[in-house]
Amino acid sequence: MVNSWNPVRGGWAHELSGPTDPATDSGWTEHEARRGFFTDTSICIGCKACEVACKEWNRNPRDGDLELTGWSYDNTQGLGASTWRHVAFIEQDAARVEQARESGRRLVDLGMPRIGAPTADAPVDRTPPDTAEFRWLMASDVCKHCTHAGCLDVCPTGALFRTEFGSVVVQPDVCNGCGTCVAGCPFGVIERRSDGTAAPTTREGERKGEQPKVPRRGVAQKCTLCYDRLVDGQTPACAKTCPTTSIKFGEHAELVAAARDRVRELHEQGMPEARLYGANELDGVGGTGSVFLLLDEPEVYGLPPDPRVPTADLQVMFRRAGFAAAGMVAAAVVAFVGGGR
Amino acid sequence: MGRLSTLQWPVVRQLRTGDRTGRGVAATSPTTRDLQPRTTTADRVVQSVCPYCAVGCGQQVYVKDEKVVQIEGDPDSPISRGRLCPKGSASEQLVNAPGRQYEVLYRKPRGTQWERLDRDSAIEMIAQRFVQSRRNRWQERDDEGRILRRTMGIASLGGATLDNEENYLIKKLFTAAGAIQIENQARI
Amino acid sequence: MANADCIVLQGGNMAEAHPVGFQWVAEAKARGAKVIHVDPRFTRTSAVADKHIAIRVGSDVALLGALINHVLTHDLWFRDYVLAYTNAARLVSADFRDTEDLGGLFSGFDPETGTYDNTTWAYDEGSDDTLQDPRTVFQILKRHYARYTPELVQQVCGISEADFIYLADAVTGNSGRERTTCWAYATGWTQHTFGAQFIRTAAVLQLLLGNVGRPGSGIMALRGHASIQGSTDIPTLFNLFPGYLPMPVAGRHDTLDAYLAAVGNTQQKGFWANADTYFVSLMKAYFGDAATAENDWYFDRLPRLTGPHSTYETAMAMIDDQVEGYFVLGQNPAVGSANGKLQREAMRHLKWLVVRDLSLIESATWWQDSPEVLSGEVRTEDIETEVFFLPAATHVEKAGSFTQTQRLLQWRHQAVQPPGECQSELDFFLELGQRIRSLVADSGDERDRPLLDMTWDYPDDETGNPDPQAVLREINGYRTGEHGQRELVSGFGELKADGSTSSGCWIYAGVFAGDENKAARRVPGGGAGVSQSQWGWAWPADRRILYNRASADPDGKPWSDRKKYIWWDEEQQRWVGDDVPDFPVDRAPHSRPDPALGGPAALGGDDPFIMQSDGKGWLFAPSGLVDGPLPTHFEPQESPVRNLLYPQQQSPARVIYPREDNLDAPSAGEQGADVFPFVFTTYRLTEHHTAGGMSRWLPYLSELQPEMFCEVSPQLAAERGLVNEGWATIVSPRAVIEAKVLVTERMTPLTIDGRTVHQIGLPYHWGVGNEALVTGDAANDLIGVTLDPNVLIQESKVGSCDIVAGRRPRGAAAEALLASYNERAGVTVQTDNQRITDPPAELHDPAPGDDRDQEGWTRW
Amino acid sequence: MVPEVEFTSYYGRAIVKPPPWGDLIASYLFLGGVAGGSGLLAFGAQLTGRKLLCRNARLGAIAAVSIGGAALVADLGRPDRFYNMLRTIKPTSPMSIGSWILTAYSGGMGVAAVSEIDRLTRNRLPLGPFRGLLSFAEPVGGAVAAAFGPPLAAYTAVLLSDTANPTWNAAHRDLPFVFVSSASLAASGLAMVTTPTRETRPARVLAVIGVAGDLIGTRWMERRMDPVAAEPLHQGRPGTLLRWSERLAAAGGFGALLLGGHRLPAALAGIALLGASACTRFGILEAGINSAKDPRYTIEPQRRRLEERRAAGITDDSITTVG
Repeated sequence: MVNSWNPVRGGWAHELSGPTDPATDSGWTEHEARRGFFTDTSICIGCKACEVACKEWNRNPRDGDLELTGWSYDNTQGLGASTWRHVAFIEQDAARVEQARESGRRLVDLGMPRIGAPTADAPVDRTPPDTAEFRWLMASDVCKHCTHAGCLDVCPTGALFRTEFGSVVVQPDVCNGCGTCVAGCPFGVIERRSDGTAAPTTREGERKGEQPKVPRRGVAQKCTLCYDRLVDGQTPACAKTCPTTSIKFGEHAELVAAARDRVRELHEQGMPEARLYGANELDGVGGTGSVFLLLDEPEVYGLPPDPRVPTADLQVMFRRAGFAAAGMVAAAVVAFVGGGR
Repeated sequence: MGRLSTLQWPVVRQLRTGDRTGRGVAATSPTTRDLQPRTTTADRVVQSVCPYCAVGCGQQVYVKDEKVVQIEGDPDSPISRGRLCPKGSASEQLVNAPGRQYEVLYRKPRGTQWERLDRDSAIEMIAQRFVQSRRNRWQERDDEGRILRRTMGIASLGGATLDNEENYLIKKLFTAAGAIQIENQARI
Repeated sequence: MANADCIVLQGGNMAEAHPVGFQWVAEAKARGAKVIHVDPRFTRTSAVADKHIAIRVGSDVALLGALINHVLTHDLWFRDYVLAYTNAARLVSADFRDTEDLGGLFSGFDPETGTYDNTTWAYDEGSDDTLQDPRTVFQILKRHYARYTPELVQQVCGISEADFIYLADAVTGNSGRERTTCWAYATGWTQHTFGAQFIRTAAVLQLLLGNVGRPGSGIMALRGHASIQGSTDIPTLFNLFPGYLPMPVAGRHDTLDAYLAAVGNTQQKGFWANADTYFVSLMKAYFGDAATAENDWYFDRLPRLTGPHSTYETAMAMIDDQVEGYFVLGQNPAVGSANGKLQREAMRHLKWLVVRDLSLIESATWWQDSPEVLSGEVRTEDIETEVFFLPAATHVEKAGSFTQTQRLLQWRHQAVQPPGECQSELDFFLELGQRIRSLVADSGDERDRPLLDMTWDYPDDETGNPDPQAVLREINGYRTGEHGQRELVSGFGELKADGSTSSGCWIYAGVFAGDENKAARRVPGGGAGVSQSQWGWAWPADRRILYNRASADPDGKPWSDRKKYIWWDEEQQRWVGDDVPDFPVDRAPHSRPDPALGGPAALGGDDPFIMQSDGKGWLFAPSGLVDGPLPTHFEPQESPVRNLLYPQQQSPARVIYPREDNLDAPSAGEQGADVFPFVFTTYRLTEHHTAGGMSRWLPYLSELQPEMFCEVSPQLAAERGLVNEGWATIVSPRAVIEAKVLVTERMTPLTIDGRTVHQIGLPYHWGVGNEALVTGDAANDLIGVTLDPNVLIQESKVGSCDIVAGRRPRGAAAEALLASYNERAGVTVQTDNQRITDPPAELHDPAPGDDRDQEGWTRW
Repeated sequence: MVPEVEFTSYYGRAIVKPPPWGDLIASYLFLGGVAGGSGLLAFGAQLTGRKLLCRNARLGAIAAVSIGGAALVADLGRPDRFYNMLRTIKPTSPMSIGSWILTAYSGGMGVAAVSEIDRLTRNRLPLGPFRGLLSFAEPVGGAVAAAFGPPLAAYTAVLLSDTANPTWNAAHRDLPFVFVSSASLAASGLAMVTTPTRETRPARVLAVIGVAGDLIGTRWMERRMDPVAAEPLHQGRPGTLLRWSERLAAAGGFGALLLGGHRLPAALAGIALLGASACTRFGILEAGINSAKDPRYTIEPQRRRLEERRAAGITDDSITTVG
């Protein structure tokens, strides 16, 4: 059941899927180089400074109900309306580590494309490394700022827009909280903010540990790639604070090149499990603005293994809807014309 | 709302700009177009040092209308190069913490509740108790007649989160008072 | 650290406790340095290290001792460095007896007082550069560690031989002329009954490998509070004056001469010989004109110590109603100090308590909501203590300097005014001092003289707050200029003992040289130089690496090009390089001044350790440590394992407090040891700060680690029916607490001496109360008070406990549970508090030729 | 419930998020369908002179679209900003297109309905000079509503499918047919309830066609979906709802076909049809919500299609790459 994968080119098809320059597609005739993140999870120390710095800058409310989740050191669980950076913690035994390595070797064997300068002469050293008895993966997740962003495409109000930096941003003053974007995101990033999780801790007769009033309640919220900092040439808060440079910010093209170098380096160090996520412009979302270096399959980190922007099939859907509507008219005609009195 | 003229209606902007699908330029709101970071609009930036651990990361404190609006790492610091850990990153919240206490409180002996006390009275009361307890527990000499010249009536704990200048004054005052029982986190 | 070729992180969890400092480790690793983490737990540091080696908590001396033995027996030590810069060749008194001879004791131990007389540890005249004489430090060292073998490490620490060899190869392979290895530790080493010896063991190893005073070398202490270094330099500590001058002790320092002779006699080498100038200048700073030559610079009026007056002694004195008033300044002893129950009981005995903090911490509210009040053990209405809570200013609401972990002073500028009634400690204590002075102004009481004599006149700055720079100037010190005017001194070399200079802390002299606040220097990146010296100011004299003379060989040339740092420039006849030389700048490499000169003038051209009395690095410490000249493996106060090396179980000189409110679990071999079969260790998380005063009130940090938990291995979980996310009750002889459970393979059961030892991890950030955003039982309640005799730090890194599934009982039932445990274990105040474990096997001096094995105590 | 299958996830946490849509949106889907179908019926009646059917369909339509629109606004996070729905015309956003469709439809139907009400109240509506205009506008309004009725019924299918929701998206080819069928049978059902049988024969025919389309369309849709993604349609409350939808549709369809000439049975059949449509909308909406709560529905179909492409030699389009 293979999908009709490569959409027909031409017209505005490139604006729905496949390689493109998203800022140009959105009417930015002159625009900045596309910016993004490269999150190298192999050097993440799981300190969560990114989570805090993000909340500080964006004044996002505290999340969750202040209970231990039992998910290793992860107590924020995932990206959402108020948590725009999230650090995942995964504990793996030797068997899982070997599986991850095996899946990495398989990727190499598949002859995955190496876009860019061919380095075919330097074969990857794939001498089997010592399998660690145990490892603890940490990875800071964030909005992918897709080349083809489902959330942005389906937004009816124009609250979500493509910036001159190629990023995808919600305008909280415009959004009316319809929630369509939540369903539109293949990565489960964007969410409508409710006040449920930001409730103050109250005690008899007094309010303690109260938070500032929940800002931007009822509207969709997600990472803005710190658009409000970018316009003044500043670095996003998470990347600026990251102690080990696991989160890198910069021009997308340069980051992707650096990411490829890093994977090569790790392979040479005997870590075949290293792989990139989002660096392929031919993938289902046209590549992502936020690129990740992972050490296992994406779903291990809570990332979809083969995301596809829903609007890639928009033409099919509208066509089918058109047929259906026409069928409805036809049925009505039959009912009245053929029905007699 | 003056700019809500028909020409600014995004549908019209979709036609006027190249943004046919309304996903970029045409969709921006006036607020978005005027966006400026509060690090830029701050009245001043003050260089500081993170108050948590002993690495001593540099901080930049952004002040607007005499309120701290943002604290970030200081990229100039050769120690931290602009980076902060989660605690350092939360420094602004430490300063503007929802549970922070701004008033002097007093609990009298056997009291079940806090009471308000103005600061001057509180310090005067503490000074009186200091003097009294110092005398009550004064030790001039030990059993063998050696000079002690100290009081065992007053103790202090703390200092590792304080400034050198503050620790200096505390130690000086306590030494002059003969109060030797003074300790801090270095030993905990 | 970034220059190291191999970094061993041991007794610390750098990535979690110092994430931003860890960037330098990450950078070194990216450049190819090997990073090894030795720790009981697999932590976030282990996750990004090249290798994690799980070790039984508290057994580090055995591991490091075995590395020393490995280096010595395989001839891997750095001969040129060791010969030139250490005391390896010195002869030690013929009367010296090693722990090998006395079953775990050194010569000079008095079982009655639990202290050593160190006269037999002293040097003899002479030295042997061939290192063959059995009385040389080198040979003593060899003998001392001969039984510290890889097999022993496996038995004691639970580290496999393969892992030991990996570590040994990594360290020795990255030491020598071309390469350096760096060690970093934190409270995993200090919080033990012989914690100072943990650090000493690493120092001995690093000296043998030539890893001191050179780029990418050394032993780095990673400290936990913004100015914990500063609060030791300018101490809020009972036993020290600023600049590590000791407080006078009755009986030992009854006269100024006796005091100065003890601190540093003018005959010895190095900078301590000038202690008189430091002390007199301090007294001039404290008491101004009232300190005169006639009154011995005020020495006679200073208070005297009569023993340890540490925070734990003080708490016990409070329980005995000896202490009336207590200031708690930015600390939270109700949660953060060992044996929390004892701490809270102590506060209940106070007449008055002043808590200065940002929010209503547990140490301020215990009379309302402490575990004892909640359980009904005590009633709020019965507590007599008067409590003052005064809101403090945050770091941005006051100016001042912090001294960070590498001795760097950094100035904080004030950003805003303190809100409401908040005020800085400077403001508060200045005002308190003024009020105290006016209360006693007319008393005519001689005892009040020092309060009135001290200089206490500080101007306000432009913000209307007391000017901290005025205080820093006083700390820096003044001299009397040519025309009688006061001038700031530019370094401690200018200090004099004749009363013409003052300095509030001699090691900080120079921070305000030329009326420039050098702590406030902020040239981006610290300037162009390698030492980044244009950022802040490092004591002493702005040196960034201590003892950096050792970065050059005895001839003054760099050991290698790669590790070049400070070297002798023949043309200029000066030490030059990337840092301020930590050495007399014009002392030629081979100069041999007359030792009789004393002080810095007596330092030879190859005496890099300028603060030591002989200018050398000490492999063997003839003085300075009260519990032995050589680090020796002992078991912690409480341990389910016997000491496999010596009959002596615990460090004999540890400070013990046999009290009903400070009971210990029976150690291995004693009746009832199986009642508390597990080892627990306590630690911090990245997301919180110590006792939580600065983190549990913050929503952004609280949500990241919202609840108290314990970490257990899947094996222990299975054994005790613990489930992930469920509850567990943990019992020690001091307390019973509850915590959520994290079952994780990061905790590994270790095989020690043929049996499984389970370790339980407990973060200690939470406390019981109503005010914080997140609360929970305090791990510190489980910990007993037993101290290291050198530094009086408690052993909070290790203890014995039991763990069972489910929540703890409430109210009186909790006390009953505790009592039943202690009864079953037969715990008494004597448990673990015997000085000598096995008197017949220790104490007596075996005649030469005795077969030790027949003594029956070499157990392995 | 979901059988245990070997797959990896992050502590069982879902990957995609369900939209914050509940019963209000399901009601809108249902009412929008009723309105869309009624627009057609009213226009047919308008053209064929079935005055009662025309009036009742128009009034039913305006009621449905008003309540549905209100539900839509009430479900917004910021209802005060509902007007921003007309801020842009975004061809990529079914919600945007749908908003314009809804607006156009409501305008047309509004005019037509006002005329009906004015007639019912014997010209008592305060229309003033506009009453004259209304006689011209009424037929045009009816035509406009009819033109936008089918799109109104169909676009909601695209709205659901054009998402990353595993179940809705997997149904993207065929859901429009199910929705227009459901709309047709529901509108017909309403007419059978409100209107005497003498004028409802076209409605009954349309109902039968709608039922056929609904039953066949649903089965066809499920057959073309990824089997895992289709699972939520059969499980739990949505499974029950959709089973009842089938039963009610069949019953209503037979009722319309066999007993549609009798007032009471026809009305009962109409109620069954309305119920069937409501069950369809609530069931499909809820099934999709459920599919977003379990990572399995996201991961397994994606893994499968990725492996299939790789097996087919297509290796250049994966989001995971080695360089």
